[in-house]
This record gives sequence, C-alpha cells and structure tokens, in this order.
Amino acid sequence: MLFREAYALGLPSQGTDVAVIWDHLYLFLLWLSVFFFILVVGGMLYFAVKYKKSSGAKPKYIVDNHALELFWTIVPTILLLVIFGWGWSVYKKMVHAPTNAMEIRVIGKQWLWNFQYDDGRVLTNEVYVPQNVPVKFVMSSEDVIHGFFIPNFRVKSDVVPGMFTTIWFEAKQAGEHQVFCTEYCGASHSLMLAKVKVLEADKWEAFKRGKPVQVTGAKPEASLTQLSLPEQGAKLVAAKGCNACHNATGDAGGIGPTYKGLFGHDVELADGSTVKADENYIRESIMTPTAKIVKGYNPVMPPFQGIVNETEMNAIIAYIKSLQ
Amino acid sequence: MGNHGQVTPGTYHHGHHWKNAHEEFEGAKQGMWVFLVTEVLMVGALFVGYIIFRAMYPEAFHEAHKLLNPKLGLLNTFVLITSSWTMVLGVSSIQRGQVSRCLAYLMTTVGFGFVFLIVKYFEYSHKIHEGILPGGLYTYKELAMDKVPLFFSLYFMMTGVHAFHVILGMGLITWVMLRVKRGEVSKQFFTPVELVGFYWHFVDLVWIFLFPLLYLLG
Amino acid sequence: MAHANSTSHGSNYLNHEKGLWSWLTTVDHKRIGLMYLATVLTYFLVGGIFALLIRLELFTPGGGNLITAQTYNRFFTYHGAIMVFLVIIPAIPGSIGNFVLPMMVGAKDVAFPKLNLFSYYVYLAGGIFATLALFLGGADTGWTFYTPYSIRTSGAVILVVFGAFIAGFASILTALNFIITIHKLRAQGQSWSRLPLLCWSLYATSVIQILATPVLAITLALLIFERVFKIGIFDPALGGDAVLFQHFFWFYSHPAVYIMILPAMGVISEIIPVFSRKPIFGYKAIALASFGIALVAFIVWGHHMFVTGQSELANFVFSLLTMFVAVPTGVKVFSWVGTMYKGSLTFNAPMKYAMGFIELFTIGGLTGVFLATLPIDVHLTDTYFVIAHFHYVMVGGTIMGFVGGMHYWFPKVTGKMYNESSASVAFWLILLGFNLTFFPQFIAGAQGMPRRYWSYLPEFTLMNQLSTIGSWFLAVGFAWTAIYMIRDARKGPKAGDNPWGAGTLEWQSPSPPPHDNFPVDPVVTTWPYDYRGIKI
Amino acid sequence: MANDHNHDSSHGHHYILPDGVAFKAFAALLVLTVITFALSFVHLGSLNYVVGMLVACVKATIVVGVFMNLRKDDPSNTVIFASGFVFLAIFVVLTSTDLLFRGNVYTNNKPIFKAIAGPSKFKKPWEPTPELVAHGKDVFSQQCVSCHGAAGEGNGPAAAALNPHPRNFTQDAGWKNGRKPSQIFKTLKEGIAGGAMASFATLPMDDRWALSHYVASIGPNILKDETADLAKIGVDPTKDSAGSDAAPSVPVEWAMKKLVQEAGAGSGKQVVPGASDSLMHYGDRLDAATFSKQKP
Repeated sequence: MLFREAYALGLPSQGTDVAVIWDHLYLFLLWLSVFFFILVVGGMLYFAVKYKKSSGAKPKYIVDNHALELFWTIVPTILLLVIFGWGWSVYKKMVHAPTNAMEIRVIGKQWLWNFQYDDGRVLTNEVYVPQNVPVKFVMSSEDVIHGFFIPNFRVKSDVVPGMFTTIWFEAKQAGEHQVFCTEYCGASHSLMLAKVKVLEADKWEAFKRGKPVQVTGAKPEASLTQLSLPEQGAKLVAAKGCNACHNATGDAGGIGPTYKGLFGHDVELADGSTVKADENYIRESIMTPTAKIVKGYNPVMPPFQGIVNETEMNAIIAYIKSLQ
Repeated sequence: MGNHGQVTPGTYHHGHHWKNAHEEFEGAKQGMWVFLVTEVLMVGALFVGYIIFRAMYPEAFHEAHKLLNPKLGLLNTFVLITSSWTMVLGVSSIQRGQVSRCLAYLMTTVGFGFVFLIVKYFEYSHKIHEGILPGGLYTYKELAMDKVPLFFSLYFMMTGVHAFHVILGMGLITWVMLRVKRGEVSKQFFTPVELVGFYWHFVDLVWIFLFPLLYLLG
Repeated sequence: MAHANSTSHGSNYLNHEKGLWSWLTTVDHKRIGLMYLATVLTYFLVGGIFALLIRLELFTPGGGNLITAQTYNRFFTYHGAIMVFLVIIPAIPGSIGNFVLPMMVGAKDVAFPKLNLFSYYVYLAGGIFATLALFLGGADTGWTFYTPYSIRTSGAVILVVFGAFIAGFASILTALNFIITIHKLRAQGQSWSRLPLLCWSLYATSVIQILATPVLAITLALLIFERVFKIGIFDPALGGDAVLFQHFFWFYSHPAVYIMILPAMGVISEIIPVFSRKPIFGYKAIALASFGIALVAFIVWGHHMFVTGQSELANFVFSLLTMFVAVPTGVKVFSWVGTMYKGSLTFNAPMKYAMGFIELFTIGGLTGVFLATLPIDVHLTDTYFVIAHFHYVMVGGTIMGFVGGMHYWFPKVTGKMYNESSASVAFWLILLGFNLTFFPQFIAGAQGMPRRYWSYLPEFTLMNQLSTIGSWFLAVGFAWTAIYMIRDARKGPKAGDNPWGAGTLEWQSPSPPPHDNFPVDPVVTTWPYDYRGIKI
Repeated sequence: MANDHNHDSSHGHHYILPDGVAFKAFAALLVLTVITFALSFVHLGSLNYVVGMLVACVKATIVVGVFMNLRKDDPSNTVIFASGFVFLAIFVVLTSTDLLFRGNVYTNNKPIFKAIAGPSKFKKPWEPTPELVAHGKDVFSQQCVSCHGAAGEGNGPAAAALNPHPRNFTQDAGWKNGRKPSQIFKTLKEGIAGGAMASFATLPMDDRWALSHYVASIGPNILKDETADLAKIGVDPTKDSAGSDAAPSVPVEWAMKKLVQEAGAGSGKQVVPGASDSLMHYGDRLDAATFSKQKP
C-alpha cells in the first residue's frame, strides 16, 4: 500500500477528489458514532456507579415513558435519512463516469490482472494512466468473480464473469497506487495485486509512444535494457503474475512446477513420457500450456499468447536457465 | 405415560402436556400449516428464479417452452386435481368412521399419483432421448439459441422437486393407510389422515401454478 | 404422586432416568437442551481452534509462515461454516431456548417432543457431514459458497454444503416447535402482555427461521446440482447469473444474522431487569421491536452486494431500507440502559456479560451504519472493517448473551451456583481480549486490507499482530469459563430455587426442575418484571 | 403425575366436508383448468400472462379454502399460510430491482453487448450485408487491431514480435485457409496451428461472421461463397440460422475424452491423477482453440 502520507485515523491517502468528499462523510459518521457510544456506554457506566445496590440505591418502579421512547425512535430515523441522503449524493459522483473518460479494458483471471488499452497494448498487473484525466475501467472476468479495489481512490467493484462492471477515477496524485483483489477467487487470491501508475502529462505522452517511463515517487527501477537478461526475466516473471503459481525456491508443492533446477533436466509428463526442458519446451509451455502437462499438476495455466512477446520470452528463458 | 398420544383402539389418550385432545389436534394442524409455509418458501424460491430469468430472456424462454407438450401437462393437471378430490373424500369418510371407504379413496389417490409419475416418466425420457437436458448437458441441435439450456435447467429442477414431493406424498398416504388399517387412526383420532391430506393438496397446489407457468405461458 | 416438598432434590430431570440410552432417546426438552448445549460447545471449540490458527498465520506479513495458501483458505472456510451453521444459529434457541421456553410458559414440554428430539439428531447429522468434509479434501470456498468459484473448485464442497443443508432443517423444526408451544401451551393467566421478553425474542426468531431457512435449503440444493449436473443456473459460463446466487444466498443469510442476535437480545432483556431489581423499561416497545427487526430483516439483504455489480436502483433501495434496521435495534439498547436508571444494581456474572453485550453490540451496531451508507460501503466492504463489524455483533452480541445466559440459568439447570470470582476473571479476559482482537481490524480495514488474505502487505503488520495477541486472551478467557463451569456444575454449592429473585415462571420450580417442570400447574397472576413482591 | 387424564374421546366439534361441496369444488377446478388451457391459444400478449396467473390463484384459493378447509378453520392458520406468499413477493420484487434494471455498460458511448453471446440477431449471417460489414469493422477494432493493425495491413503494435508475421488483408498472397468469408470464418473459429493466430471461438457467432465479411471486403477483390464452401463448414444456406457453435464450455465428459486423445495417452487413467475434479477446475480454461491444435 503506497500510503505516501497516511491520512488521519488510518485512512489511506487521498488519490482523487472523490476520496476527499468521501473522507468528509466518513469522519462525520465516525464522530457521530463516538458521540452515541459515549452517550450509551457512558450512560450505562454512570448508572452502574450511581445506582449500585451496595451504596443503598432503592429501585424505583418505572415501567415506561412514551414521550422518551417516541423521541429515541424518531430522532435516529431522521438522522439516518440525513446520512442516507448525503451518502447518495457522494455515491452518484463515485459511479457516474464523465462521458469523455478514457477507457481501459480490464480482464481479471485467476490470479492476475490484464489491462488492454484502446490501441491494443496489453499490460499485466500494472496500468499507466494520465494525471488529472478521468479514466474509466470496463472490467470483466474470464473465470470466477474477482474484486478490483484501489484504496487510495476509494473505488471498488467486483469483476464478474458473464457481465461488464465499471469504475472510474480522476487521479490527482502522480505515483503508484496499490490495487487489491477483494472477492475470494482461489489459492492465490492474496497475491493477485496490481499497481495503478499515474503519470504527469509529459511522461504520459512518452509512455504512449512506447518509451519506458520512470514513475514519480516509485523506487527507481532500472529500465529493462540496463538489466542483464536473467534479471529482466526475474522482473518479468514477477510482473506477469507467474509467481502466483510458480516459485524459484524449489518447493514442488505450489500450483505450478518450480523453475529451480528445471532447465536442461528431464521432466516427466502426465502421460508418462519424459521430455527435456529446453528453450522450445519452456516457450511452448508458456504459449500453450496445455500441450504438455507435468505429472502431478493440474492443467489450469492460462495461455500467455499475445501477453508475452519474443523479447520477454528470451529474458524469461534466460532467467530460468540461471536457476540451476 | 408417554409424552405423545398413546392410541388404544376405541379411545385416545392425549399427550400428557396438552390440556385435552382437541388442543393437541389443533396444535398439530397449526404445526402442519407452519410446515407448509416452509414448503411454500422452498418451492417459491424456484419460481422466483424462473420469473426473473423469464423476464430477462423472454424470447429464448418462449422458444424453449414450445418444446414442452401441453397436452401431457393438461392430463397431469386433471390427474392431480382428481387425486386431491379423492383425498378429501378419504378424509371425510374417516371422520365419519367409514374405514373401508377411506381406504378405497386413499388407494385411488395413490393410484393417481402413479399415473402422474408415469406421464412424467414419458415426458422426461422423451427429452433425455432428444438431448434436451439442463445447462451444460444440452445437445439438442434444432434449437441452439442461447439461454434455452437455462430454461430446461429450471424446468427439470422445478418439475423434479415437485415429482420428488409427489413420491413423498404417496409414501405418506401409504403409511397413513397402514395406520387406518391397524385401527390406530379412527373417528376419534383422524389428524394423521387430515395432515397427510394437507400435504397432498399442497403438492397439487404447486402443480396448479407450475402447469400454466411452464407449459402454457412460456 | 404429589411432591414431598419443592426443595428436596429427590427426583429431578437429571436423575429421573439413568443411563446413556435414556439420554439418547429422551423427549424431555430439558435434556434435549443440554444435548444441544454439549454439541454446540464442541463445535465452538473446533471453530475456535481454526480461528486461532488463522490469527497465528496472520501474525506476520507475507504468507507461508505457518500454513500454505490452500490450507489457510480451507481454515477460514471451516471457521466460517462451523461457527455460522453449527454454533451461533442453534446456540441460544437450541440450548437455552429448548430448556427455558417451555418452563417460562408454564408448560410440561414443547408442543411436539418427539419432533424436538428428531431436530437434535438432524442437527447432529448436519454437523457430522460437515466434519466428514474436513477429512475428505475439505472446501476452500468461504462460508458464503459464492459461485462460480464454488462450482469450479475441487474438494468436498458437496459434503459441506449438504451438511449445512441438513442443519437448516433442524433449525426449521425447532422454530416450528417454539411457535406452536407459544401459541397453544401458555399457562393459565399468561396473556401476551405477560409473556417474558425471551419468549418474544424466540418467537420472532422462529418466524424468521420458518420464512428464511427454506430458501437456504433450495439454494444449497441448487449448488449441489450445479456441481453434479452442471445445470448452469448460477454459472455464467453456462448462461446463468452468478449475482443471482448471491441474492438467493443473502435472502437467507441476512435474516440468519437476526436469528443469531434476537435470542441474545431476549436473554439480555431477562438479565438486566433482574439485576437492577427494576421492571424492564418499555416492555411493549421491546416486544414490538423484536417483531420490527424480524420484518425489516427480510427487505435489506442487498447491502451485502453493493459492489457485486448490482444495479444502481437496487443499491439505492437496499441502502435506504437498511437504514431502518438501526431504529428498532436502537430502541432496545436505549431501553436496556433506561432499565438501569434508578435501579438497585448488583454485578453478578450475568449482569457483567449483559453490560459487556451493550458495550460491544453498540460498537457493532454503529459500524453497521457505516456499512449501510452506500459510498462508505464501497470502500469498506470485503475488507477487515467488515470482519470486525460482524464479529462485534456476533461474538460481542450473541456469544456474550449466550455465556451470560449460561451463567444466569446455571443454578436452574444444575442446581448448583458457579463461583463469582472465577466468572469475573473470565469476563475481563474475554472483554479485553475481544476488544484487542477486533478493534485493530477496524483500522486495518479502513486502510484497505482485504479480507480472506493469506499474505498481506507490510503496512498492516502492527494491527494484525495486536489482533493475534488479543485472540490469545480471548481463547484463555473462554477456556477458563469452560473449566470453572464444569467444576462448579459438579462440586459447586447448592443454589436455591430462585437465587436471583427473578419473576419468570421457571424460577417458581425447584432447581434442578422435576421431569414435568412444575409440581403443580402454574397460574400466572402478575407481570414477570414486577420484583416488588419478591425477596431475594 | 398430579394432573388427571380426562379421556376426551371425541374431537369436540369438528367440521366434516359434505361430499356435495367437495364435488362442486372439484368440478370448478376442472372447468378452470380447461379455461386456462383454452386461453393459452388466444394470443393476448402480456395480458395472457396476467389472466393465466389469476385463474391459477382462483384454483389455489379453492383448493386451500375448501379441500384444506381453511374456510372453517382457525383464522390464524390462514394468516400463517398467507405470510409465506407475502415474503415470496418481497423476494421477487427486490431481486428484480437488481436483475431487471442493470442496463447496458457503455464504452465509447456505445452500449457493449453483454459479454455472453446473445441470440443471433442477423438472419442468414453468412450473406454479406452492409450492416454486417459495419458491425465487423466495429468488432475488428476491438479484437484484431493489436496484431493486424488498424487498416489490416498486418502492422499492429504487437505484430513486430510475431513470427510468422500477421496476415496483410489488403493483399492476395499468403492466405492459408483462403479469402472467402466461410474460409476466414473457419480460421477465426480454429485459429492457425503453429502460428500466433489464436482461435476466437468464444466470440459470438454473429461477430465472427461480421468479421469474416469485413476482412474479405478489405482485400483487392471480394470473393463470394458458393453452397459447397458453406457446406464445408456445416452451414445449410436454406435455414435462417446456423445454430450456435460457440459452446463457451463443453460437457465435462466430452472434454475429458478430448483431453485424453490430445495428450496421446491411450487410456483415461494416465491422465493427470485427480484429473476428474481438477478437470472441473480446468473446465473454464477449455475453449475451442485447445481442440483445434492437431498434434504436430
């Protein structure tokens, strides 16, 4: 969670104007609740001390008091309707995206997020958006229900297979903003994280032309080209969501086989045959995973065709090669 | 002294925690009505699912309902209504103490139940043969519109749950016929027959709504 | 045969018949109540152990310190399913309700005693199915079984779902019994306005159980058919609608949370006036509020689904209707505090738990208003804020009411008195442990920590560590309660027939009560909350 | 036991339904059933629905009132039974505020159809019509631009990394399956083995026909399908619709059989252990593309 500066009382930082008006309503409810808490529990403790039997308090035969009961029925009702009205006004702003919002397609699938721009470019687990420009995510899921949540922007919506759901925001704060999956979706539900990277106008133009960009406030990542091929592979494997199922520690208990000690060794397949894990095997297993299924693992890996391109493929293979 | 009514032929000793036999029978009847409310809610939830999906996909459901055979549905409705009638006559005859007439009526009611199930069997086997099956198993080629398998999922669930209740009802009627034969249920204590009658009428009630909704209106 | 004298403990329901078989085939509502109590507490222990394991795993950020992700997902599913279906729904109606309701209305037993025993065995069968699933691959769907994941995942999901399906019927049968008992078996002179408030609450709970549980039954049956026959009603890949499952599920599960809280409110309405020696404030309002809650319970379930792709109109309607839930609940809490005004208060264990209930339930209720407000729920739902909210109302509400009720009726059930100082130690352990466990979760949730996370980001470490430490205090508190209660049930001092000087009918019979509850059929002449005539 | 046992032998007063009343009710039910059946042939539009349900309610009241004797019974039983229907009504009304009022999701100010394939909206989609070609262009911009480029010359942003290079639709050379709409339709359904062209079988059938016509229209000369070409892909031109072939997911058993063949594993048991339930998990990964890959 990139808090930048944690707002009062533990709320995440305010990434958008909507977050500001949201926080006003939240704090109103908070102080209202503190008031009622002191009224009820404070009153109870005060009575407990004042009317203790051991201090000689005699019980007074009171059965009810219609005026008081009417009072504490009507006043809360009015208060609640006020809260509802204020809430509805904030909610309308949260869900109605301006018509000129820039649209990005979001596809959630088991344990990674794909972001598809209008020009067809697909990014995994990260999305670059311009600052001070309304952006609308049109989301759907390929398998089960996921939940797309950006705490800094106070927006959340489930991503449901078979239908589209949308969220929108106009990011004020440049930098990285954490995205969580918030609807339970299986083993790596808690690893299904992504980042919204908000770029200033000039950097956004650079990004659109395909140039690597340094996001303000984020740790300066060496751009891909400066890293060695295996290091690039390591970064890509993390970015593309592979680590949700595979690992480099050699532990065979994961959902997918481990990379450690894979390259150059024989791999026993489900159908009993064995094959040598060379470049072609790794490429084929990434592009069309169902072609060869390793013994003891379920065939659940999604095809990465069109998501991993050739340069990235070489980096990943180099990385796996380096993990003897 | 048992907690529940011990029945010796001729007299009925009501449960010791009830004031008198009448209170116990009224209590049992009201308990049955509360149970019928749970049945209304359970079957009703399926109707809710059907109503909402029909409202969402009217043309697919209209196409799909044409594959049902309304004549068989009509026959089944007549069968169930007649069985409700014979059930009522069974109950009133036991109330009058006419044991043999009651057994005859209950027997006919179970008979009609079998007729209903046989008609159901034909309908189901025809559909299964054609490949008109629920959801993922639907392989019927002529009508391949989207959402048609969903109609048949609801059709098989609703008529399946109903048929299951028909079988339960027939079992209950047979059990109560045994008790009448053994004399445990008589002019003094006919509550079991009455309550099994309520259950059977409820099963008929569900079909009264099921038939037009699925077969006729579509 | 008339009784020699009411205080002799010659023949009572415990020694009326001897031997295990007499217990297993009893139709005596008091024994069935104790059997329910034993089974509920066993499952409470099992569910509690899963809770402790979850908290241990969450002590450190980044998963895998104690258990793998798949095991963690199975643990929180078991914790949820066992606690909801097998502990908190049958707890008060099954044990305290079965034992006390017939006595409160002056009856010898519930309306249908054999049905009552049958309902216990149906509950046990449901429990066994769910426990079996633990060993046969288990389920990792969460207690909500949302589709399409619950259709796709492997493991014994069908067994867990079938267990909950069966346990649902036990709850229907108990409700049916209570409704007919209250309608038909009330003692002479016990008009509706002289009915104790626990009976009003159990009556309202039974109405909810009768009207809501069948929809759960059909929903779980459809889920089983989805997995076996691929009927596709809730599976988007086959043309169905996943959100429709949530409507079916929450149409039961929201009223279910009122099935959980209403009986506890009934217990609190019995305890507070007795220990204030003063009539309950606003008896009619509280009785009416119980029914108000029962009705409002059925029109608000959509507030669980504000972010699941529900239409804007539905969000508007459900958020508005949910606001009205707080009104009857508020009336009750204000009335309880009103009862203590100008009373003569003594702080035995039941009163401590009642006041603990008010403190925790008020926090739970107020945070409920946060979640009812549409935009606030968008940020807070599916985070640890929601986890804290429902634990405050479920554990802070129902479990505190349940343990308070167990202490309040302890002398009547066992004939012995529990040790006050032991109870006091346990109470403070539980109260502080509870607050330490769940209040930090409000803050973690507001910061955005999602629920059901096996590994979380380092920013949430402090709150989770506090919460885990709190869970240890809570565990010790409950363990100590179990120990001293078993000890005092056997070796505690004799308790009189009416140690608290209460006005309800069950205190007019000896402790422990005879098999038929009352030596002589009681006649109700006074209002149960008028203590002026009763000397302690 | 202190209380006495009065041997109350009779039921006190209880109502026995006279056979005459029972028969009248039975007759009424039969008549009403015939009326409902007859009405279903008269086409009154949605009114048909209201009348049908009204008649069913009348029949239900007869059964409940006469047969189940609620007429003469304790009124609290009627209240209990009626409450069931009240709460069902609440369930229907509030659930439909969600499901029936979701409306479409708008992107680029145009409502996008629900992700799930709706019923085919075009009659005889294999015959090119300007409307189909326009729809094809719209789908093309959403699905194909990343590889084939905006103008279809095969120079999309992702094209640089693909080997072999994506097809250039504006030229005649290099087409594997041919440039006729039915042939492009086949490519769209199965993808091209060994190349980067994935299958788009999960797209609704109309979109795929529309795409085929649009892609055919980009080329130098537009080729026509004869009935023989259509028959090759199982389309009978006399019919209105070709049925829907895009089964997004297939029955589990059929999939299992297919997987076994594909993995060349001979008998079922060598498939991945515990495959049956993992197959359920695999079910949603299954799409036609997987089956199109012949073993190389």
